[in-house]
Amino acid sequence: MQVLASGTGEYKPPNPDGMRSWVREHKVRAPVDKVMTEQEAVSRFVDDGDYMAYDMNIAARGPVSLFREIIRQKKRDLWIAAKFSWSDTTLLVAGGCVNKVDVGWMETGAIINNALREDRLKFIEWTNGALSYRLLAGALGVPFLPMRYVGGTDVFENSGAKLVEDPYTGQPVVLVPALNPDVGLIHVHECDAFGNARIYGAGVAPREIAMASRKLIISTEQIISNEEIRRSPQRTTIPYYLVDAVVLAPFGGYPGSVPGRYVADAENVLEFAFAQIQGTLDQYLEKYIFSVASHEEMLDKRVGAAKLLRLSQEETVREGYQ
Amino acid sequence: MQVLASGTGEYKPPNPDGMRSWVREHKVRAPVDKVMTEQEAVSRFVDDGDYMAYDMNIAARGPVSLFREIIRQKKRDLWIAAKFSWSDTTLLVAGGCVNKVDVGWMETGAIINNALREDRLKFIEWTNGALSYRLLAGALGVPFLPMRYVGGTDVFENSGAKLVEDPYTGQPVVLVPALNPDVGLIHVHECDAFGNARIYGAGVAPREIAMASRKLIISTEQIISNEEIRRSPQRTTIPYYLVDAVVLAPFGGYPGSVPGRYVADAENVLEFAFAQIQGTLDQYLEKYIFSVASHEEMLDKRVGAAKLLRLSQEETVREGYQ
Amino acid sequence: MTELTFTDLEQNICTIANMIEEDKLYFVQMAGPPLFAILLAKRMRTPEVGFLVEEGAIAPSPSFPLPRMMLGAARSHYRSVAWEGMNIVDAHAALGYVDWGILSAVQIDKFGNFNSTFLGKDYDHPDRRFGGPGGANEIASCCWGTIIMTKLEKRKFVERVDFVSSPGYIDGSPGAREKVGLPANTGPYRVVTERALFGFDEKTHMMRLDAIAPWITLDEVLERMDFKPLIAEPLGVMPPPTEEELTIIRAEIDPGGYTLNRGEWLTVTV
Amino acid sequence: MTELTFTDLEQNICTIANMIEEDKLYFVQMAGPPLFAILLAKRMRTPEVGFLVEEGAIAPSPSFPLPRMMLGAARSHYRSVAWEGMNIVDAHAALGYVDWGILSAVQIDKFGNFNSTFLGKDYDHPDRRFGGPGGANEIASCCWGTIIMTKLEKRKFVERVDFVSSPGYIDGSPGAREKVGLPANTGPYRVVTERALFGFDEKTHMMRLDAIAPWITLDEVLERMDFKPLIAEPLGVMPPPTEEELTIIRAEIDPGGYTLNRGEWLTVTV
Repeated sequence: MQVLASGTGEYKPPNPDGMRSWVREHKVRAPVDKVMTEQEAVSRFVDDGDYMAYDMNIAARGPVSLFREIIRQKKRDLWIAAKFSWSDTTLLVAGGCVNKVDVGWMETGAIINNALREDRLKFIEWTNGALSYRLLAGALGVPFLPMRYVGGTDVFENSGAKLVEDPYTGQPVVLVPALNPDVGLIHVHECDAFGNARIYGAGVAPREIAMASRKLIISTEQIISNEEIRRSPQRTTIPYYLVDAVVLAPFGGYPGSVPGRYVADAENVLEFAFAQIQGTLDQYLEKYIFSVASHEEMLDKRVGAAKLLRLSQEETVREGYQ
Repeated sequence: MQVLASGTGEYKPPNPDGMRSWVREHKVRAPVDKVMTEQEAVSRFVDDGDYMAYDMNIAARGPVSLFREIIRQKKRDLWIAAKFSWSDTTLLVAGGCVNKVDVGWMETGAIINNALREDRLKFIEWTNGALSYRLLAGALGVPFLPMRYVGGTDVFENSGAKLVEDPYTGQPVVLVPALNPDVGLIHVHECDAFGNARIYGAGVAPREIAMASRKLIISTEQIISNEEIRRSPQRTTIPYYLVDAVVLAPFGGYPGSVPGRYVADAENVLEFAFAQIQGTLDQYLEKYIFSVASHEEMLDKRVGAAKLLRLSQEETVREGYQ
Repeated sequence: MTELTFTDLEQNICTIANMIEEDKLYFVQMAGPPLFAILLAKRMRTPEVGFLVEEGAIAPSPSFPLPRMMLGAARSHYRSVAWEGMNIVDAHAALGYVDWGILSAVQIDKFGNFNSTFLGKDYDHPDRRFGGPGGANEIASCCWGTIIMTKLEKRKFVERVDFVSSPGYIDGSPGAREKVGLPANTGPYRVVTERALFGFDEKTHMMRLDAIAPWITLDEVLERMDFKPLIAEPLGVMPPPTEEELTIIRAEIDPGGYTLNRGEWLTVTV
Repeated sequence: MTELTFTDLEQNICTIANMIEEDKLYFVQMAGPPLFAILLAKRMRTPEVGFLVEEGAIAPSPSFPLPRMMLGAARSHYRSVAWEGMNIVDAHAALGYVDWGILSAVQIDKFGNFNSTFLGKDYDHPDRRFGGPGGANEIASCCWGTIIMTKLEKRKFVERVDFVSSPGYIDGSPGAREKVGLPANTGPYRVVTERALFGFDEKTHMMRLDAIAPWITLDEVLERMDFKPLIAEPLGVMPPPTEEELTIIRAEIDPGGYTLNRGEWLTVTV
């Protein structure tokens, strides 16, 4: 099983036994109440320099209230997996939190381009699928997985992929290294106090992130009872022992949608976009993050009940999201 | 990435591109009505010499009406994946259909022991998890997967596993070859005519089998409309294009249970067990398989409405199975 | 003879919509023209056609009007047959279930390798950074064929792309894709632009001009390319959008004006 | 002094039940004594303890009475926190989430390697074929430690098992498990029998007799073994089941008599 070629990109070296030791020492296997404020969750479980992954994006079911808290707490030097991201990458870069990005896809603009130009940002090119697949490797507890894409491109050269001779077929096959983020963030529709969580609708890789991450923060639209979870185990996406913190965050996906609950606030999305174009993103950050102490205060003072009700009412598609 | 050791067991060589060609040529990507009798499904999609995998077992949600049809049609020389099997392996061996078994676990007795003694049966030792994991490799369309078990045992020596040096960590890691069965059988709670299928409850590897198998027969307790499927996409386990045949088979898991629908018929299970002990399994096969033309006739003439009603009523656990 | 006004994206949407076959399975880039192409086909000719999107919706029947933020929205995933995740739908493609991928590209070379990462200078300090490979790499690798839409411009049809985000026929040599681990017998199928339609030569894997719009000359097409493609004989004619198609796009599929508000306006007489 | 009658399996169930800790996660072989051990613990001391079973039920709260065909039954998976599949729960073990596996074995050697495949002659033509490794191999490989139950008999405690279905400490040498790809710092923790309880020496990985039943002598234990284990000093006493434990097993957990109808009856005075 010869290595035929190797990409030259930087990657967090896979370390399945290291992950195991970490899990053994840090993860609570008893079902205990993990409900805490976003302030406490981010303060305890997001560290400067962490590799961070999250499911979905600022458009839909992203953990956006946690992004804002991360910016509020001035976390620094995060390395993120921007798989299927949107302007969330820009938001986190504008907030000064991120200096390295594994790129799948992101919305780009002045903030990203300037940060690259000024060497405040380092990119490593992957793909949405490759990052999700690296998280699958991390979730399976193995050091790498073979795959059928990435080969033959500059993505391969730029990344941590390898081309090897498959010992079974003798044919070339690409390997990618497992990704075990230091911290994972997932916004869910419902969970109980222990962290048993339900996600409705399609999603990029919530199970993979939940299993692969060393630390896991769940933010949730709603907290339900453990009994309700146990009455319908089919609906559970994430079991409790994977979870370190549960943050109650109704409208936690704002300004994005949470399918089946509320639609995205296009006004806010445009406000963000224009602020970037006009170079006034600092004012946006001040308004929605630094000038308010919490997600709740932001909803109350910056968004307002009338808009929240409208966003809920405009989500006319409810079927299937239960 | 050096191969440090290789097992010596026979395995179906992984061939991802062969699987792809087969899918391209044979799988219908349009949503078409695939409902047919068990007679037609088995006749068209189970061939002598096929490698066959199925989800669950004769105790719970196994495709048992399809097993009986396979025996009735005197299919021969099947190679099966007995992962998490029960007396289903014995049933298929007694029926003369199977001559090779990848063993995870099975109930054993005179039939199995005699067949081994008389060289009518060849075993290759794996584990439940390793077979499920090989199916995962097959489902991902890759030739192999690395894993953290099987090493250090006679299972490794007896199987098609390999020990290689991981090119990422430099540490030894076991690889297992992908398993793409020629035919997969899955019994489900509900599906539509196109094959969009719902399974409720825990299960060994239904998604993996559905994706990994070249031909796929679904038997179902109930056929529902495509609209009902589309109203609740969250509940779908298997999408239509993976499916070749849909067989309506209420009580298709009999004598096993289908969780949430009916309990197992312990009487029949004991009848089977005693028949094996007494060497009268031929009579059992005659009674439940050869002397009746179909699953429906067996239910009607050999089991009877009163018992079927009782088995349904005794399944008092319904919550979660919907 | 009537005058027709449309954008380059509308032309591409209509061209691709007319390629859609009901008995094939598609993998479609979400939230833009590739999605609109299959939605137009579903609306007009192939109501039952199934498609996948990267974030895991299988065979959705999107509910109009789509929201401005359509990515991952409930209306975009409406009445799917299943909601899965990215690794599952990517695996369906890896297994050979997906006939065609529909994608857009920033820049493409004569072997169909394409760029959605950056233009100008180098990777770490580009002139302009784009979104990245997204899901296009896996789609372009694992679907049996890909239909790539872009605009016919000299800086887009280049001898060598600034970055190969997604694979075409690599260097065009026989088995080039297989040698780097990609599935056998796959590759780009069509490159669709507002002015010209391209295929690829089966042997050399060179891009081949198959058809041009009725309102442009061959020379004008070639002037808009940095390399010279093969030219099919006879050279076909690429029909412009129909009134009906444009009405459906503008009134039903994209009333928010995503395609109308972007791109180049073309007015032609047909 | 009262007389107590129980089977070897009941003794094992009680011994293991008393090892269960509420803040640990367990992987339990379904449909037999390993399951009954954790159910007894849940019923008596550790109601919230979570366990996984191979077919994918996570932290179930089985509903009594369990049906005779308990494998995969709705009552066995009652009120789980999640219903997944085998690869998911196996991955949870591979990731290090599972502290202890509870298993049963047909035959075991002095390094804790064990057999559930066959006895006598060779693999292709055994004297007696058993069920196979099942899920025990992955559990014994990936949980941090395993608790293995069996019966104390000379043909079961052997120098060399007929077939290594699941790994112990391999040849006992340092790093032997790591060298064959198994997760670091894992291995058998206890071997539980009706007459004696064993652990393993941390350095040599040799099986060590830790405790014996109060109604048997050391010599009687050693006579029932084909190899000589290390012997702990002081040698502990393994308590027999209590009346309460036996009542709960017989009246609630296994009224169908799975454990009562099998195994060796022991009558002792305590």
